[in-house]
Order: sequence, then C-alpha cells, then structure tokens
Amino acid sequence: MTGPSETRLEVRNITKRFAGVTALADVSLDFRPGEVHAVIGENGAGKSTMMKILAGVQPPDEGQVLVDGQPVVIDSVETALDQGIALIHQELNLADNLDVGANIFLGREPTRFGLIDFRRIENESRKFLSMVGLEIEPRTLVRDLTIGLQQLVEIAKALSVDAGVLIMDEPTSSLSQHEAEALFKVIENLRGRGVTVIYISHRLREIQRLADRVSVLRDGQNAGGLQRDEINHDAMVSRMVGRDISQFYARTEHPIGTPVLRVNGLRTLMWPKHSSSFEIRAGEMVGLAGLVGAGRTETLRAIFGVDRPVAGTVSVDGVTVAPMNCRGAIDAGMALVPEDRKTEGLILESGIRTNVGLPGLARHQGFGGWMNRHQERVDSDKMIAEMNIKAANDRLAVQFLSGGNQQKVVIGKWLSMNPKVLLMDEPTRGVDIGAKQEIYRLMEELAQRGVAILFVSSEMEEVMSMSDRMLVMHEGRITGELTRDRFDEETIMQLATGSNS
Amino acid sequence: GCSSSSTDSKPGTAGVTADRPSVAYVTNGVASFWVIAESGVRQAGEEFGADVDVLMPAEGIGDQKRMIEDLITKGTDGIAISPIDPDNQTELINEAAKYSHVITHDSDAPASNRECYIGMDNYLAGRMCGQLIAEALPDGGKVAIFVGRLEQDNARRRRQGVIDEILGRSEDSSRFDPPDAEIKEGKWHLVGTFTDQFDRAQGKANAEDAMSRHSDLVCMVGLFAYNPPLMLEALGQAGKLGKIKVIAFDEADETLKGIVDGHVHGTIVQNPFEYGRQSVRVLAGLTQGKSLAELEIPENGFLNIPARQIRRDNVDEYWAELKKNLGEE
Amino acid sequence: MKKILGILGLLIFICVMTALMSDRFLTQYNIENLLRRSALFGILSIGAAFVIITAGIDLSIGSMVCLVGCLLPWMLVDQGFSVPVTLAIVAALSIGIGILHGTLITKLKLQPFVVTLCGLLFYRGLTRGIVQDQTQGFKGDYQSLRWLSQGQISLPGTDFGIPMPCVILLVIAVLAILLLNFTVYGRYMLALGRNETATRLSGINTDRITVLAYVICAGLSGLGGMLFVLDVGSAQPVDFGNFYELYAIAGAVLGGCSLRGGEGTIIGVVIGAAVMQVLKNTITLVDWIPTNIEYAVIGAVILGGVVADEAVKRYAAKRAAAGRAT
Amino acid sequence: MKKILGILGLLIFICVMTALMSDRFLTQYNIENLLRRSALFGILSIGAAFVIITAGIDLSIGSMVCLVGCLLPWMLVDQGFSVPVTLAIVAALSIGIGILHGTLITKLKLQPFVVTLCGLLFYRGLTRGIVQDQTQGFKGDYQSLRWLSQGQISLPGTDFGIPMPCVILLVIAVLAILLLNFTVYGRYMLALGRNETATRLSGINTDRITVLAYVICAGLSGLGGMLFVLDVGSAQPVDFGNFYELYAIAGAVLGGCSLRGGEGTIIGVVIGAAVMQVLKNTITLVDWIPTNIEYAVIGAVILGGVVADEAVKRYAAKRAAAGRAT
Ligand SMILES: Nc1ncnc2c1ncn2[C@@H]1O[C@H](COP(=O)(O)OP(=O)(O)OP(=O)(O)O)[C@@H](O)[C@H]1O
Ligand SMILES: Nc1ncnc2c1ncn2[C@@H]1O[C@H](COP(=O)(O)OP(=O)(O)OP(=O)(O)O)[C@@H](O)[C@H]1O
Ligand SMILES: O[C@@H]1[C@@H](O)[C@H](O)OC[C@H]1O
Ligand SMILES: [Mg+2]
Ligand SMILES: [Mg+2]
Repeated sequence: MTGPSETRLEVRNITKRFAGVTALADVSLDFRPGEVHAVIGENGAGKSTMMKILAGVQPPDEGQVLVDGQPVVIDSVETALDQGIALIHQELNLADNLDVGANIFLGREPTRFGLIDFRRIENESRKFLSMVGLEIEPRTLVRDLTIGLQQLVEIAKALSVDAGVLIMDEPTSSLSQHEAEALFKVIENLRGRGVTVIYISHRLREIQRLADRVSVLRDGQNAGGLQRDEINHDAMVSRMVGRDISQFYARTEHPIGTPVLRVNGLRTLMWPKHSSSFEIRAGEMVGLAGLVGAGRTETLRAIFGVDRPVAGTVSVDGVTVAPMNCRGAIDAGMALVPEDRKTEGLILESGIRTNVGLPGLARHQGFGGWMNRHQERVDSDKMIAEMNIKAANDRLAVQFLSGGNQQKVVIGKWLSMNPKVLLMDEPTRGVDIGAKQEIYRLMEELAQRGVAILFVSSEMEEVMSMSDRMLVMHEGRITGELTRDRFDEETIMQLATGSNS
Repeated sequence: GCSSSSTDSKPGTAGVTADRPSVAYVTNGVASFWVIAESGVRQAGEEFGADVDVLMPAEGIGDQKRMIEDLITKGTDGIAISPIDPDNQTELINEAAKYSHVITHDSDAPASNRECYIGMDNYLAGRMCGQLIAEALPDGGKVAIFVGRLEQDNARRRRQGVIDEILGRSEDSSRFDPPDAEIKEGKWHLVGTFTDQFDRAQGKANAEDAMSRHSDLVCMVGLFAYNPPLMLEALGQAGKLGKIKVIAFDEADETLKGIVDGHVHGTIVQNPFEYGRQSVRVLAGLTQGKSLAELEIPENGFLNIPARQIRRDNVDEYWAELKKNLGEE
Repeated sequence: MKKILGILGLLIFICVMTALMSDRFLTQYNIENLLRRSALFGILSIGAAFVIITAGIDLSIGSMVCLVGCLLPWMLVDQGFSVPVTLAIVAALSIGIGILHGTLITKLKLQPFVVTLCGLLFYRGLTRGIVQDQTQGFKGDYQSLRWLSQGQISLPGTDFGIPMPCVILLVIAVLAILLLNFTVYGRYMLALGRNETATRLSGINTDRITVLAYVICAGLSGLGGMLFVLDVGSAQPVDFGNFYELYAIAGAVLGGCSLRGGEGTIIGVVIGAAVMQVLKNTITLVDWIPTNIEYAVIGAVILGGVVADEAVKRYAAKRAAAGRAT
Repeated sequence: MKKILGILGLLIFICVMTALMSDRFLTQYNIENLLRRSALFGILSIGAAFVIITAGIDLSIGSMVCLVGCLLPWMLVDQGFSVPVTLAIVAALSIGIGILHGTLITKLKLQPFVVTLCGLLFYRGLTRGIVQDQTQGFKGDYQSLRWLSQGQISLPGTDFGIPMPCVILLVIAVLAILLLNFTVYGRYMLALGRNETATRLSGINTDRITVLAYVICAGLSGLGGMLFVLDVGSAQPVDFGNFYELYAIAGAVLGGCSLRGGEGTIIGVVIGAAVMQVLKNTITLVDWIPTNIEYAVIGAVILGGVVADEAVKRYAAKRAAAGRAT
C-alpha cells in the first residue's frame, strides 16, 4: 500500500505475551513522516505495549520493526533514541530530586571536557519549556511541580530529543484544555517539520482534532484503521468497542435535596491566603474545573483530611468533621477517589477483594480486631458484580487489571461504605470510553440515591456534561460558580485563567 | 604461623574411636594468643595419640555455650575450657562433666566439677607486672592501663594485681578498684583504665588520647596481648618511643621486638603453648583411665604454668623457644 | 504454602546432609539443643518480620537483647528486686522502646534505619553505663525462672522433652499467625508495607499500625533477651546480643520477607531462623569443616538460598508464560 | 550548601564544647590524631554515600576492611609478596567484590541489604579461614608503605603537619565531588536513586551505574582497610573493622544522605564522619564522661542531629507557607 519512501516506521506481525495474556497478537502498522497517527483502543488493548516495543523498553516475542524500510533490532532505549524514536510514557517518569533542566536532558547531557555543561542545559531547556508553554526556571526542582506541570516537563523532554518519531502515550491525561491547546500547537508544528507523531488518547475529541490517520487496537489485535475523512466519534467508538455507545453521558432529572457537605473558609497550605466556601447537596453532582495547579486536588485532599488545612471547617449533615485524618472523614460519610489511582488509590500487589475490603474492615471487625472475612468477600463480590469489574477472580492482583477496571476497584472500595459525600479527583483519567461510560452511569446512580458528589475534571466535555453545578478555581480560590444553564466553554475558561477577576 | 595438622579427624568419624581419645580445646575468644595454644594442642595430639579440635567462640558467652553443648553432642571424651564467666557457667561445666572429662585452662571455674585447672594465677601475674613497672620507674609518676575488656575475669585480676603491687598493698585478689577511678597514692598516679572492646583502631586511639590527655604520662601498661603493639604504634607516631615506659603482657612479636630495641621495659608471658599441650596430655590421660595423681596434678587441682617476666636480658632466649614451639624455626 | 517450600527444602537438605556426615546429629540431646536455639532466634526473627512487613527495619534488636539480658539479672541479683517487679519493668521497658521507635518514625518522619541504628548504639551504651561493664549473672540462683529457658515439657510416653523456649515460640508463632492473617491489624500491616499512602487514604491510621509493628518487635526482642540470659546464665554488656539483629533479619529474609515490605509468612520466618542455627551446629559437628569459616558458610548459604529462590521464581514465571500462551 | 549547615554546626558545637571542657583538645598532637581518624572513616563514608545515593546499602564495608586489612600484611609478611603485587591484588579484589555485589543486585535482582549482609558474613569468615585466625601485622617493617597512613605533609612555615590519610581523603573527596556533581555518572546515580524506572527509560544503563556505585564503595572500603591496617600496624580477622559499616553509614546519613536515595553531598558526609570521631575523642578527653557510655553518646548525638535537622526543615516549610500567606 505504501512505498518504502513514504514509511518512516513500520511494525510487522508483532506478538507480545505476558504471563497470562497475549498483549499483542500479530499486529502490523505503519507510520509516515509528517503525520499525526492516532492509536486508539480500550484499556488493555495493547497500545502502550506496542509503544514500549518501539521505544526499546521491552522486546517483542515475534515480529519485526523497520525504520525507513530497514529492519532494525531495537533492544534498548538507547538504540531507539539512536533511531530517532522518543516516547512520552503514560506514567510520569521524572527524577523529582533533580531540577527541570536535568530531567529534560537526562541521558543526553551535553558535556565539556567530560563535565556536564550546565549553562547549555539551562539555555536549551528554557527553549523547550516555552515550546510547551511552561514559564518556569530550569533550575526549579521537579518535586515542587504538580502532576500536570510535570507532564508538561515530560513533553518538553521528549521534544528535546529532536526525534523523527515522537510517541505520546496519553500526554493530556492530566492536562486541562488550556494546557492541551499549547500541546496541540506543538504537535502541529512538529507535523509541519515532517516529524511522525504517534498519539494515544482516550479523549476522542482530541483525536478528531489532530489525527491524520487512526489505527485501532482491540484485544491486542489490529481492528483496522481510519483515514482523515473517516475519523469521527461514532466510527472510532464502534471500531474500538465493537458496539455503539450512545447516551454517553447518562444524566437524568432527579430531585436535589438539602446540603450535605459544607465547606467553610477552607485555606490550604499551598494557597493559605485564599479561602473557599461552598456546599454540596444530596443528589447533586458538582464539577470542580480549573487549570492545572489551580488547587483543585489540594482542596479535595484538605476536605478529606489527607493534608491538614491551614484553616476552615468541613461538615457533613451539619456535623463538623475533625479535619485531621481520613478516618474522621470516612466516619462522617465521605469518600475520596484520589487523583493517582496507582500510588494513592490501590495496593497494586494485592487482590481485588483486599482492595475493595480495606476501608470497611474496621467497620466489621470482631473482638480483638478479628477480621470478618465473610463480610469482606460478600462486599467485594457485590462490588465486582455491580461495577462490572472484569477479572478472572477476585484475588487477582489489581496491578494486572486495565486502567478502567482499576479505577472501578477504587470506586468500588468506597461504594461498599455507602458514603454520603463522594469526592472524585479526575475519575476518568486514563480510562477508556467504555469504562468511562460505566463510571458516568455509576455517578448518576449514586446521585439518584442521594449521594452528594464533588468531582474534579480537566476534561471540559466531561465536566460540562456531568455537572449539575460547576465551581471554577483559579490560584486556590473559587472564581466562579455556574449553574447548568450558564455552562459555556468561554466563561469557564475565563474564570479558570482568572482573566475576568 | 602454621597451624595445620595431620591429626584432624576424618569426616563422619565423630571421635568415639576406642583407642584414640578425642579432645576439644575451647578458648574464650579469637586471638593470636590462642593460635599459639592451638599449636600446643596439635603437637600434644600427635604426642599423646589424641584426636584434637580447637574451638574459638567469636561471639562471646552464648557462642561458647553453644560450642560446649555441641561438643557434648559429639561425644567428645575430654573438654578443656577457658570459661568467659566462671561464676555463671558452673552449671554448664557441670553438665559437660557428666558426659566427659572437663578441665579448665587460662581462667578457672573453681566452684564447678572440673577436674583440674591448668594455667597461671592472673592476680599474681598482675603483681609480677607491677614489679616491672616499679622497676622501670623508681620515681613513680602517671600510669595508664590499656586492656581489651574489663569484665573478663583474667583481665580484672591482672589489673588489680598491677595496682596492688605498685601501691604496695597486701595480697588480696578480691579487691576491685572501679575502672574509671583515678588513683593517686604516694608517688603513683594511675590515670585510668582504657578499654577498646577488641577494636584495634580504638585501642590505638585510646593510647593516643591518653597521651593527649596527659602530657606528663610516664608509663603505659598493656594487659592483653594485642595492646602493647598498639601502644608502640601510637608512641612511634608521637615520637615518644623510649620516653614513655611500656610494660607489656604476652608475647606478640612487636612486643618482643620492642624489648630488644629497648622500647619496652619488659613483659609478662604466659605459656599458651603449654596450656594447650598440657590440656591435651591431661585429658588424654584421664580418658585412658589414669588418675590425676598419675598425671602429676597437685592435690589442689591446679597445674601451675607460671608466668615469667621477660626483660632485655632474657628476651632472645625466650623468643627462640617460642619460635621453636610454633614450628617456625 | 508455596512460598515456604523453598526454605523448608533448604532446611531439610542441610539436616539430611549433616545427619549423613555426623551420626551424632540426630541424637536426642542435639535435637533438643537445636530446638531451643532455633526457638530463641525464631522469636527475634518473628519480631523482625513484623517490622519488615511494614517496610521498616529494626537494627536495635541485638542491643535490646543486651539491655534486657543484662538488666534482668542486674535487677534481680544486684538490686534485689522481686521477680514480678523485674519482669514488669522489663516488659514496660521493651514496649516503651517500641513505642519510642514507632513514634520517632511516624511523627517525626525519621527513617527506620536511622532511628534503630541510634537504638543499636544507644541501648548498648546505656546498658554498659548502668551495669558499669560488669558481667551480670544469676550465680546459680533463680532456677524456677530459668526453667523458662532451660526447662522441658516431656512428651508423654517418650523420654523426649520439648524445650520450653520451643513451647514459648509455638505460642508466639500461633499468635503472630493469627495477628498477621486473621485480624485487621495484620491486614493493615501488609497493606501499608505495600502502599502506605493508599492505606492511609483508606482511612487507616497507619501511624498507629506502624507503632504496633515496632512494639511487637521490641517486645519480642526483650522477651528474647530475657530467654537468652535465662539460658546462658550471664551476660556481658559489651557483647551480649552482638549482631543478633543481623541474624534476626537474615532469618526473616530467608523465610520469605521482602525488605520492600508487604510480604512474609511467620512459618517461613521461623524456618529461616532455624536454618542458621542448624548450620552453626553442622559446622561444629562435622570435623572437616573448620570452625573459623563459620561466617563464610552462613553467608554463602543465605546467598545461595535467595539466589535459588530467585531462580525458581523466574523459572516458574517463564513456564507459566509459556504454558498460558500455547 | 544549606544542607551541610546543620551538620557543620553540630561539628563546631561539639568541638567548642570539648575545647571548653578540656584544654588538651586543641593541642597539635590531638588535632593531628583527629584529622587522621576522621579521614580514615571519611573515606569509608564516602563509599557508603555513593551506594546510599543510588538507594542501595552496603553492609559489607566492615568485613571488606577486615579482608583487606588482614590480607595486606598476610601477603607482604607471611607470603612474602612484593609491595606492587600485593597492592595490585588488593585493588583487584576490592573492585572485583564491588562488581560482584553490583551484578548480584542488578542482574539477579537481589536486594542490596541481603547481598551485602551475606558479604558481611562471608568476607570475615573467608579472612579468618585464610589467615587461620592469626593476627597479621607488619612486625615493624614496611615503614615506607606505612607512611601512607602515618606520614605527614608539613605545612611550610609551621611545625604542623597534615596527616597523609587527610591528603588522601582530600583527593578522594575532590574526585567524588567532581564525579557526583559534575559528570553524567553522578547525575545518573542521583536520578536512579530517586526513580530507577525513569532513569532507565531515559536510555541510561542503570545496571552499569549501580555496579559503578558498588565498585566505588568496595574500592574505598578496600582502600580504607589498607590505610587502617597501615595505621594500626596489625589486624585480627575476628574483630578488625567490626561495625565499621555502621559508622560509615551513620556518617553518610548524618551528612545528609537519605536512605531513600537520590540525596547527599560529599562534604556533608565527610563532616558526618568527623562528628563521630570527635565525639569519641571528647568522651576520652573529658574526665567526667564515663567511657563506657560512649555508644550511648554517639547514638544520642546522631538521633539528636537528625531530629534537629527535621525540626529545622519543618520550621522552614512553615515559614515559607506563612510567607505566602501575607
Ligand atoms: N509487564 C507486564 N506484565 C504482565 N502483563 C502486562 C504487562 N504490561 C502489560 N500487560 C498486559 O498487557 C495488556 C496490554 O496492556 P497495555 O498497557 O499495552 O494496554 P493499553 O492499551 O496501553 O491500555 P491503557 O489504555 O489502559 O493504557 C494488558 O492486559 C496488560 O495487563
Ligand atoms: N505556574 C506554576 N508554576 C509552579 N507551580 C504552580 C504553577 N501553577 C500552579 N502551581 C502549583 O500547583 C499547586 C496546586 O496544585 P493542585 O494539584 O492542587 O491543583 P489541581 O488544580 O488539582 O491541578 P492538577 O490538575 O495538576 O492536579 C500549587 O502547589 C501551586 O504551587
Ligand atoms: O584470655 C586470654 C588472655 O590470657 C590473653 O592475655 O589475651 C587473650 C585472651 O583471650
Ligand atoms: Mg497504555
Ligand atoms: Mg489535580
């Protein structure tokens, strides 16, 4: 179909197996210079596995990789870089004890007389940082940045490789629309310069906007491709899932009750001079919008007692929660689905049952802390069924689940506690379209049952579709409160960037 | 030195052969001193036709207990023990004595059922050491004592002997001056006893710090075999060899060389080679049914292998004898 | 179960080899000795295991053994305290130290390695200061108390007796298994050893659980120290319990605990502790192994054990992958 | 810079206090001694620091000191090897052991704690076996070699001399600083200590860097062992270098290395090592501090140091937050 001159990178008949699963089965793909090539598929479809093979992180079991028509063996990250292939990983990969500049050039430090050329690193880094719209000093320590900003650093790092093939595995999962726009400009620029950009995302709107071609993976197999003019939401969805997903955002009318969660004068350590106050009612779903680093995560964490706030009170059903630890928040009827499920939400090496049961153990413990294993099993069985978690059995370590299923486990562990207030930080981050829909359905069901939901989302579409009411944050304060009828992208963006305050 | 021997038992033959008695020699730690004893043991093994085994506990008293228990298990015919803490090991020794012949060496456990003690009187040896000090320093002065650890019975007795002798006190081995106390009496000023817990770098640092602390120090006494060489090192580096008198214990090469060179006034030597040799001789004899008297052990059950004072005049002779025992010459 | 197979195999292998090389190995007397020693070290290893399971470490075990081992006879013989008072003080001291460690680690966020390294130095120095470097012993007294270490419970119908420390270990091991596997505390320890943040965000007071682990470890170290001195009869502050933390940790690691936390079985740990005691016994019993290379043998066996374990795991993973893929 | 202020302050504090309590502290002789001892332990601590920075640990340092410390005189005096041959063997041995540790840790994925714990046991046992428990010494010979530890370079115009170990430490520290802060290797160590995956995914051969860290540590332990025995004059395999790994690690930790990896400054580490040597000196020089509580004092000071450090950090964070609020 394509001549060798037109193909920058090609994979032929790639197969990759892990203990228990065949992640890729006989997949062939080709990527051309100057195209943005989106690879989509459900969680666990094998997208990251394919990209890791291309980037030399892991070898394929079978199959061949060709660069510019020549077969090559990519057996290490170094060889991949030599071949001009750079990968922005799905997970953050930065050494946060080093500064931004050091991370951008990690592994490729310019040297003079065998010593690192710090001046050059600083100057060059600045260039790449500004390309992604990040106005920070290269000397800033990475650990002082939030996840979103770190993601931008990661992108700057990949840009600095000056690669012919740049792979981005869900680069926007922690970015809000504002930052994503900056990234899209970069991508367009790269395309203009003939760089091949392989782009992976679960946000189909982005793909529609960016991609020249789309390849779809399903259960580790190639499920076909879409050309520029065929790329639309429904086509992508039906290739990925094999069925039609209509009624994506499942919202129905239901009555909203009295205020359950009341936050009064809350000041967080990061933004101690700004206080925020608001309340969420029973059955109400409130979206918390804002740019990266606006302080949304901090607010949720302070409410749940993860970090001690500087000032302020939180009450549930009129009873003040001692904002000291999570136990107090849980006992008051709150639950938090944290931002990073792998480090904060799950015990990765433990089974589904253990994870789901963890918060409830205390509630069912017998004399001397005796564990009620029966209850634990009943709870987890119920959750697995209710949430439609796909797994061989409930003792399977959650590290082997797909992102969407992992997220469902995190939500499931809280549902068994019957919370009155559910706090969710980016509940659909990195989750595929099918699972997203299920999570939305769950949120809706909970709201109908009278649970008050406060959720953070960086995805404009999501926050606009799912919220009954929206709070917009900017630099640690709530700059606006919008009712559903006033939802509109421009207003939200203005409030989020603080440009009207 | 060479300590390999042809009398090691064969694998699997756990020393219960009828004709060849099996004898084990348990020390109180690991030291070159004991390596000399080991060659005595090996030599006697050949001489008296016994299978011998030398065990040096590296981890203190618990380790020694374990070794003795394992020897009981092995069915060893005779065990010679240098008890680390005789007061509290009586039971263990008695237990061993139920199954085999047990004697003590180097340090005694008089309250136990051991059949005899082979060694010297550490208190008296200390007094002999004191004589050397008085002899080297007729005008007295500041004296510092160095020793590995002070909770070991022989160390305490030696130190007390030294103190009692130079202060001209009566013989009473049950006296005990607290370790940190400075003792000023007449022309003598004992500035303290420095312990190093067998850490040699610390031992040397102690000697250095003692000189730092007391610029008018006139004498250093080292009570454990490895102390005098460390003191000599420190003195050499400080350029004070010969200026501060050194009185030693035991027969480390450096110590003997120091005597030859005039940097050490004298040393008290035990006879570890004989401790080893005599232990095997006696145990082999007891196993073969001989009585203590037949084995020439005095009535009081104490086979005295007396300490000797070595000065410049007899050092060459002694050194030659030592080398011969170690098979080095 | 599968996890302890490796270490159990190693133990059996060493026992069989030793029995082949020495006909005295399987004598009743030797077996009783081995049981007693393994039990004493097993108690320490169980303590170490709890801390290791929470991804911590306790380097102060040996010095705790020294502290309790010296203070017990000192209080009884030297100070003339009564047995109940002494035991109460020793227990309070051990638990107090555990609480101290746990608090420094959780509240001040100090690293366990650092806190317990200071403990290692401090408690020994403290002991030396208190007893003035004097050997502390029972001088033949306190036989009924010493029965705890030296006594035996005879098995009816045989003349074989189970050494008391073994009985004590048994009780402790059963309690430990119950705690670790059947109570919420054990579950919390395993969880926090794997992911402290996620556990805390699940509403668990991880600080309290961490403190609990250090209290268990210090408590068992204290108990161990007591049993050791009751067994040996006396203790010198300078070397009593020296290096025991390393034996305890090595036992736990051999028994399947990962220093990364979240993993470990009590039975494995007890077997791990036994392996080292049997090895030492082997070296003394078998004539042609020179005693002075004892450490070298132990080091080599531990390394061999973990290497073999790793190799088996990899092989199993490979087979599983191949098996499922076809 | 800020990071070493705390430990520097502690060192100065201890020195001033000791100088006030003992007029002998500031004598030339004592200062030279202190410089020499601090330098010897400083070399070990730098080695430990490299391993700790890569989030590893080396427990075998003391046994390496024993191995080299005993084998050096054994080869020279007992076996009659020439000086160059002996030095070459010692160097090859140290580096070889470093490579072995690094390889076991990277290729077999064994835990550093376990590998080097086995090393701790093995090398000491090996040494005891080789030299048959004999004390090994130079017997007054090899003065020119021993000048490396005992010599001094006199400062022109004064009668003060800088002890040779100090000069050696200086050279090593400068090289270490260059390596850690100005070359890619150092940067890779810092990066991998914090986030091994990220470093590997940046195309860096983290295995090789890890091995490098263990080689540096084993190499410096070997060098330290050599200088120690050249200084002391003799070594007994059973106790030479005992516990030195703990001193080395404590020095590194006091000097600002986090056992979690990715943090540490060479200067801080050297100061950390010096703190402990000065403390020991203090205890001997000041009459009213009983010598037997030495360990207790060191333990308390280390703990105090890290607690103070933590407190200062927290206070700074609070002030920063307060600053933002106004
Ligand atoms: N190292 C591994 N060991 C075992 N299984 C693995 C490993 N890496 C991936 N897998 C499995 O391979 C399959 C494909 O995973 P992959 O990460 O490629 O999916 P993905 O398409 O990137 O999904 P997502 O959208 O969630 O990122 C999944 O079933 C996953 O569990
Ligand atoms: N331009 C910036 N440079 C550096 N730090 C920033 C910047 N903007 C915001 N921050 C930091 O962002 C933090 C607020 O982060 P928080 O995680 O609460 O926000 P968020 O809205 O949830 O963002 P994210 O989506 O990244 O999680 C503050 O610590 C602030 O210092
Ligand atoms: O007991 C021994 C003692 O007699 C000798 O002087 O030094 C070494 C000790 O083990
Ligand atoms: Mg992926
Ligand atoms: Mg956030």
